[in-house]
Amino acid sequence: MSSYRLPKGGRIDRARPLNFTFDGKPMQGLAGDTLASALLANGRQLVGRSFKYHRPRGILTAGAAEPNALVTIGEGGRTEANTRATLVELYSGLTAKSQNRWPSVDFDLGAVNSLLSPFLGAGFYYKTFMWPAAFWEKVYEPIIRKAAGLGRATYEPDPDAYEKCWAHCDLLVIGAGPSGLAAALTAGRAGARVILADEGFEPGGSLLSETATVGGKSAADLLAKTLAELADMPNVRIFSRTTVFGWYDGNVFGAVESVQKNTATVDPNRPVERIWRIAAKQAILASGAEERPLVFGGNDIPGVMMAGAMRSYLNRQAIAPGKNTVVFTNDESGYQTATDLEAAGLEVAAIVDARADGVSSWSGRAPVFPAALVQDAKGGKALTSVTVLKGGALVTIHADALAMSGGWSPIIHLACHRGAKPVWSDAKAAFLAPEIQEGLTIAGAAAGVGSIETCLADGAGKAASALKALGFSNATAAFVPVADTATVSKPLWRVHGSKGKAFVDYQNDVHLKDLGLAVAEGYGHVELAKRYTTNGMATDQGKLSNINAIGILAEARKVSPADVGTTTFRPFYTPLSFGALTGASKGKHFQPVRKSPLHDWAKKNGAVFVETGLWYRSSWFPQAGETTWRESVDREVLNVRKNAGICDVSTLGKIEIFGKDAAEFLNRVYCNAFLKLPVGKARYGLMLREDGMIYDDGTTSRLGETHFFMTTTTAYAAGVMNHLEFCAQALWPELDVQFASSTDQWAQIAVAGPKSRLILQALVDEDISDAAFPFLGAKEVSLCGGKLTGRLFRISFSGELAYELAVPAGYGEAIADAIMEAGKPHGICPYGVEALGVMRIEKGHVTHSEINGTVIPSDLGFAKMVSTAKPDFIGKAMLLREGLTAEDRLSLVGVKPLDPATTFKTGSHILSEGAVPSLENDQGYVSSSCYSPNLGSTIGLALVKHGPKRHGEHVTVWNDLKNEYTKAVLCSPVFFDPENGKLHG
Amino acid sequence: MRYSAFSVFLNALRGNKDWKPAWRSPVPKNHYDVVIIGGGGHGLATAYYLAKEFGVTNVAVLEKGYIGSGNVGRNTTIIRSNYLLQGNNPFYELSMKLWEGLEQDFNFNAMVSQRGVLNLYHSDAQRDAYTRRGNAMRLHGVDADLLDRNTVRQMLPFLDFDNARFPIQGALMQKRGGTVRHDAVAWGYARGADSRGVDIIQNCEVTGIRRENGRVVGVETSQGFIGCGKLALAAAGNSTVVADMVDMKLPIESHVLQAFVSEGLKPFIDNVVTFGAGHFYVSQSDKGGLVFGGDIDGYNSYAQRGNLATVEHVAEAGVAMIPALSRVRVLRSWGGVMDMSMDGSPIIDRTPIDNLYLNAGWCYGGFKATPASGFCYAHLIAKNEPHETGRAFRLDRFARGRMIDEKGVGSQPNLH
Amino acid sequence: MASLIACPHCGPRPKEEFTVRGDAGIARPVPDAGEDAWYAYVYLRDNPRGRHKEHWHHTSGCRRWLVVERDTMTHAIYAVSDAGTQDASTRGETA
Amino acid sequence: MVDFALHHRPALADAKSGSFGAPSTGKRITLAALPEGHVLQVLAARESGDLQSLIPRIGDGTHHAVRPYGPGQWFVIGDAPLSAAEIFAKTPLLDGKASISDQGHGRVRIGISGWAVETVLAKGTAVDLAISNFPVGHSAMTLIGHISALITRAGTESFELLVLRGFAESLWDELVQMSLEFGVDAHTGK
Repeated sequence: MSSYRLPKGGRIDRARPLNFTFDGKPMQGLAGDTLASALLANGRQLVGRSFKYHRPRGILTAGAAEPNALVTIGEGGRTEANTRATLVELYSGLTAKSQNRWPSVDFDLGAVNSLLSPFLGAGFYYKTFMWPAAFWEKVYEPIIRKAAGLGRATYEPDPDAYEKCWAHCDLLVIGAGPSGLAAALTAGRAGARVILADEGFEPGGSLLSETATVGGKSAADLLAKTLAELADMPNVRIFSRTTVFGWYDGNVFGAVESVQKNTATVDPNRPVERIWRIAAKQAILASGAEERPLVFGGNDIPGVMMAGAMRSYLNRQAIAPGKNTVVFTNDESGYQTATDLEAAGLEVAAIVDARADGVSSWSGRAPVFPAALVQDAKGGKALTSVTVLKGGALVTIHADALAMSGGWSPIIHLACHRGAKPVWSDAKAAFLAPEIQEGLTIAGAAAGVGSIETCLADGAGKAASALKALGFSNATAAFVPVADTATVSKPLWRVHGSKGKAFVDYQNDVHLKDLGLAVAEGYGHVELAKRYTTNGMATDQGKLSNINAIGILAEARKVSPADVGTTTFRPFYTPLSFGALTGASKGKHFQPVRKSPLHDWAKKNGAVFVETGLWYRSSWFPQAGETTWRESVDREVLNVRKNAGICDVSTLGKIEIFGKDAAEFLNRVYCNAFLKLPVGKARYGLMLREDGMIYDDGTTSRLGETHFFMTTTTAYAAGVMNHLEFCAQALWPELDVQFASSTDQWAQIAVAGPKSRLILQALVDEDISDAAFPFLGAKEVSLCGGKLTGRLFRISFSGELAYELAVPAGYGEAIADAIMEAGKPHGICPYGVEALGVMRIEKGHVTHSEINGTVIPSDLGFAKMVSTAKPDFIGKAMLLREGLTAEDRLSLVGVKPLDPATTFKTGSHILSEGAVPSLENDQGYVSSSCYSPNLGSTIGLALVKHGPKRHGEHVTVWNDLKNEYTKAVLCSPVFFDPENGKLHG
Repeated sequence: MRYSAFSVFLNALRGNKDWKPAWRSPVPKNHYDVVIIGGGGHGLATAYYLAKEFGVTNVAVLEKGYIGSGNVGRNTTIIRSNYLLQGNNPFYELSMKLWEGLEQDFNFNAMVSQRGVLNLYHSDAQRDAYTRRGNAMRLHGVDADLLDRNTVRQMLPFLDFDNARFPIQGALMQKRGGTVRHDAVAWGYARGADSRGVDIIQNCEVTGIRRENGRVVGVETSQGFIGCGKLALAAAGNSTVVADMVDMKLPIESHVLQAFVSEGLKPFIDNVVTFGAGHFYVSQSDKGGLVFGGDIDGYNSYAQRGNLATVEHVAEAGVAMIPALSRVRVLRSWGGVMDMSMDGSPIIDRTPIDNLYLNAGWCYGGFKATPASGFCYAHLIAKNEPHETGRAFRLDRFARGRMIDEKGVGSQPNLH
Repeated sequence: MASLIACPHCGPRPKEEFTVRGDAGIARPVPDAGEDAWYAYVYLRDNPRGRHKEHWHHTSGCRRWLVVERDTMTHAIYAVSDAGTQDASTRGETA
Repeated sequence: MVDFALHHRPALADAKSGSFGAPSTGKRITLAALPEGHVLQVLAARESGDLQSLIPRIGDGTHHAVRPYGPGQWFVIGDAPLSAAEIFAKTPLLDGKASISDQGHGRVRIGISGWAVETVLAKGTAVDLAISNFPVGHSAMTLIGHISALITRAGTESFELLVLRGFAESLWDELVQMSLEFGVDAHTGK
């Protein structure tokens, strides 16, 4: 016989049936069920298969520690593998499937592994599968991988939303059991901002399944009254279905709220899960205790269940575990289960109490066997009997359910996330965490406190103390202290003499002998044993198995559990979905979008955009009839060189620099001189890192005696701003200099080409003739008859007569339109960053393709820009090192194919003609390349050993990745208009 | 006892009662020719190669905890030799070659799995950088392939090709890259070294370094004084702590790097894949867990634990790369302490102090280097002469301006 | 490190708002301090296990550079102050 | 000389406008693109002393016109656009103790209000916005999700955000998304 629903009792709503399926079979549960309780109500005890031996497994617990009842729930993109049936709140339309079985959970061929188990002991795979060497990847590993793993994840994207929030409170209470409720009540009454978080869908913890009275009241009444009072307090927030998963520095707690995991119809306006980062001034950890399994043969057969879980299913969901239950206990809680089973009219075949002395005053019907042990549980897919050793003799008792309790372990996971080490307490027979750490106090069963009454008092008292420390002088404990009468039994780590496999880590199939083997082979350290046997590494993270493993290792090594110690508790307390951790930052929203003020102008002119950092920049502007990007880019380049073009350069970093020491400051952050830059002039500057490498380049203009305007590259805008602020605030706080980022203030428009002056003059009120506004001029200008003030710079990246005009961003589109209008008779065209790139390569101008963090000014032909006269600038001292002055440094050259019909790509390496390809013979690499329509050839910039001395040398441009080996010649990096005639035109 | 399918079979028949410890637990001797501080991957590999290749067997490895308790047991198990620069590229390729024969060499199955490493690129600039890198690899005979978007899509159709903020354009692939069962590397080297006479001494914390006439003569430890002819540091994230004992400042900062594993899944992803538009990389262990990580947390730390913001950052990048990860649950995160050097490349060198050798600065890439690091370090210690392949990893390269800076970010370790 | 850093100007803020640069314990040498001093400044680090001063920039807040003194073992923060208010002697040993 | 109407393009011209999310619950969020008036970034010169009384001189006198965001740093905000000349004319009011950077186009104001406004913003910022901690008139520069913005409390249930122009649309989208559970009316003024 198997489990079933009792006709009355429980906290379920019998008027609200919920339909669901398991392995395709329709079933019905009730509101108030978990998936686990609903499966039990339907008589389904075998729900999964174990990892290695594919053993049939049932439901062992009623909570987060469940190692066996893992199922796959949901469909399509909502498929969730490895879901604990014990934590799933049942909903109508839920679909669940068993895992790690083929063809079915009832008949699983993988179970053959169980027969091979003598050969599959701990670490067997380290000792074999080595021959022949090639077989590992081809044969052995694929088989092992297919057999391993649990559920199958979907490849479909998740259709649902997630989000992340911050919350702030004076007191965070973790766990809404007796001690947590008492803590929250105490803090709430004191007026503190309280957050009470609990993983269950109903707050209450152990009160939900308690049948005994608490302080003369029924547990249910106490719970209802407390929750009602808390609900009325505006300063208390109760987060149900919320698991606090980690304790982080700064007393920030991570929690995950299951917002819509209890429904088949998801409201798209709300997330399915929500991460809370809770900044708490103080926290009370009231996470309770976990019941320890007992380690005896067949302790994994479906029908064997933790005593507390059995009690919880019985009292919360009115589930009978079977017709005939044996209780195997090393603790009082087995008797509580027996009491409630009998009260529900169920048969308890026997209470097998491992203790000789601590046996309770039992007044129920079942016989009690003191100092007895269940040696083996028998059965295949369901329990049929147990073998009990009592008084030196073995007796067989027929039973279809077995409740076991090995005692209780405080749940101290979170309290150990920040380095605290658990300490073994002989008195409590448990590992305890430090009860008070900065910002966190452990209360109730998590601190090893026993009865409900004492937990209430402990939670209340500790909350009052924590609040007093925060200045809530009125904090008064909501419950008064009572004496703790709970007894602690000597732990029973294992039963000797079992015939069957006695499991320690259920999910990973680590059994007693595996741990023995680990000790014998020198892996007896608790961490080594874990890693060698995989004990504690399953999805439950050793919640049930770790403590027994420690006890067993201690016995084997003949030391105390204190000497064995624990493995490290690490976040997360329970597994956490990627989706929750990601929140809303997914797909197109992975990162924010930054748009140029000319974005829509570019769009209406047909731009193709490219992601550049967070920006979208216009790459090229295809026109009707153009079929490839190259056609468009070639046209744009030729047109700019012939007529004029307009390009959006708004994404360049722009920084306003103020202060009476601004010039001195710039003189120190650039390697070239800035002190005497005249007002109205722009200058190209190189900014080095302290190690001498070029950090960024750009132009800086002096707009006033104490006002400069710096431009940076798009990619380094934020970094340069941080760097300037560092230099000003941390290095030279004595300088009077301030910065304002004005990147977004200005739409910046490059107008380039021989007709650019003509075009711009139509908008600019002042005279911009060469005489009035020569190369490197920079000034504020009046536009369109005084309608607007902008800034005009005569600078050029294209090598053409060119300007950059900055106008307030909101007018950018209007001005760009006006320039296009004015330029129409002169053949103006918009051009994108691709054409800009071609023109800058033609001119030998460098970008971050060359300024790659490993070049110094002289590598790029900028040796003369490095001021020798200045006493100090960032990077000066380190430039003198031997490696930075060496002859053979890679330095800038041009490169072009000997046959213009051939081509090469950026990233190709340079080899001397005829040299054997090898790293030793590597001469450098192509840093930038493009097709130059002006030269009718591919051209490139390259960084090559002894570069400038090798103009004219024939080389091979080597791109083995593309089987492209191009004969080429090294040359000057300036391919076009080397005399700069056009620039000054 | 030699490990084989046959030995497993025989022992099983005898009830698995005859297995012997994989390594001894000796009482330290008074003096060793070489004492290695650090029983991690590099320290154990050094001892192994000292004994096996250079005949130096009077060696002790001192480990303050249990062997493999440092970074060899806390990494994401990836091996690869896809390096750009001359100093690094041949070294990591030597390491790859050693990985390829390792298990047969030390008779321990470390599950070296050459399943391919793909570095995704999302822009022309990244493609160009990978072209340069892939060609540098090819120049040294290392396998490298530049895959286009369609090829990557055929291999990994579940990456986000359709809705991504930074669309995938292609990948640089090293087919010979892959993963290794990390703990097994420490155990295999330990067993191999032990069987050749090396003493592995656990729970032995070095508390001081004794010098006489400027020369190192031994170490003070929690198990007493141990004399040595040569002292070799292989303390990874704790290198500074040990160097401080001889007042030697290092170009190193210790940083925390987090790694993660998901719940066990049936085969989901075959290769190692790194995201190019954020900090994320992933592979799947033979047990089924997705093993993944991102960037270092960015601040000095000796605590083996990290920060929630970094966890979120990694998850965001993960879902950006593989949207289906959304419903996969992360089981555990942990942290390791990285010895971040000032150029992102390691140091294997003598020190200004006689008889003191340094192996450090592995940043977050020490695991894949383990065999070559052990081999080159053993060479240096045994012959007092750097191995040709590790010659560039000099301690004085910063002062000389000979940095090996793959990322080009200079002397700021949290950017490497 | 903490998940929250108490900016002296803005109050407690999460790590995401900050950019960390590194060791704040060494002062930039004078220009002619010599190559050893410069090498030490640019490349050598105290890297203590314990109390440590670092430069953090409140990038998404007040944009001030801060000196955060914290413990590299426990991640406890002892003090946070504005980098601009450090006098030369507390900026580190001068060359 | 080109002659044309100097058309101003609002930063949020293309942003989502309309009603989104849950049907009305009485807890709806209102998002509004506020006038692109003037935004003056004021930076105190070194050792210029306490400028608290000086800064309001360049404001328009409205409530919360002056929004400090760090030592010696303020935004001064008003609905009326100011020309370069008008801003320049304000400089002497600061007695040379501070510089003014025109950010009238570089930063955009978004109003957000409603019963659940604190809850919505807590999805983005780690600043504790409880009114006891963040009273009316208080400002803080902070991250909202991945985007930096200046938050100012304008009323018990209303805030103003000041964000870089290039990010304005992205932030707007995020705010709409964050508000869906309460329902949101987004007014770009289009």
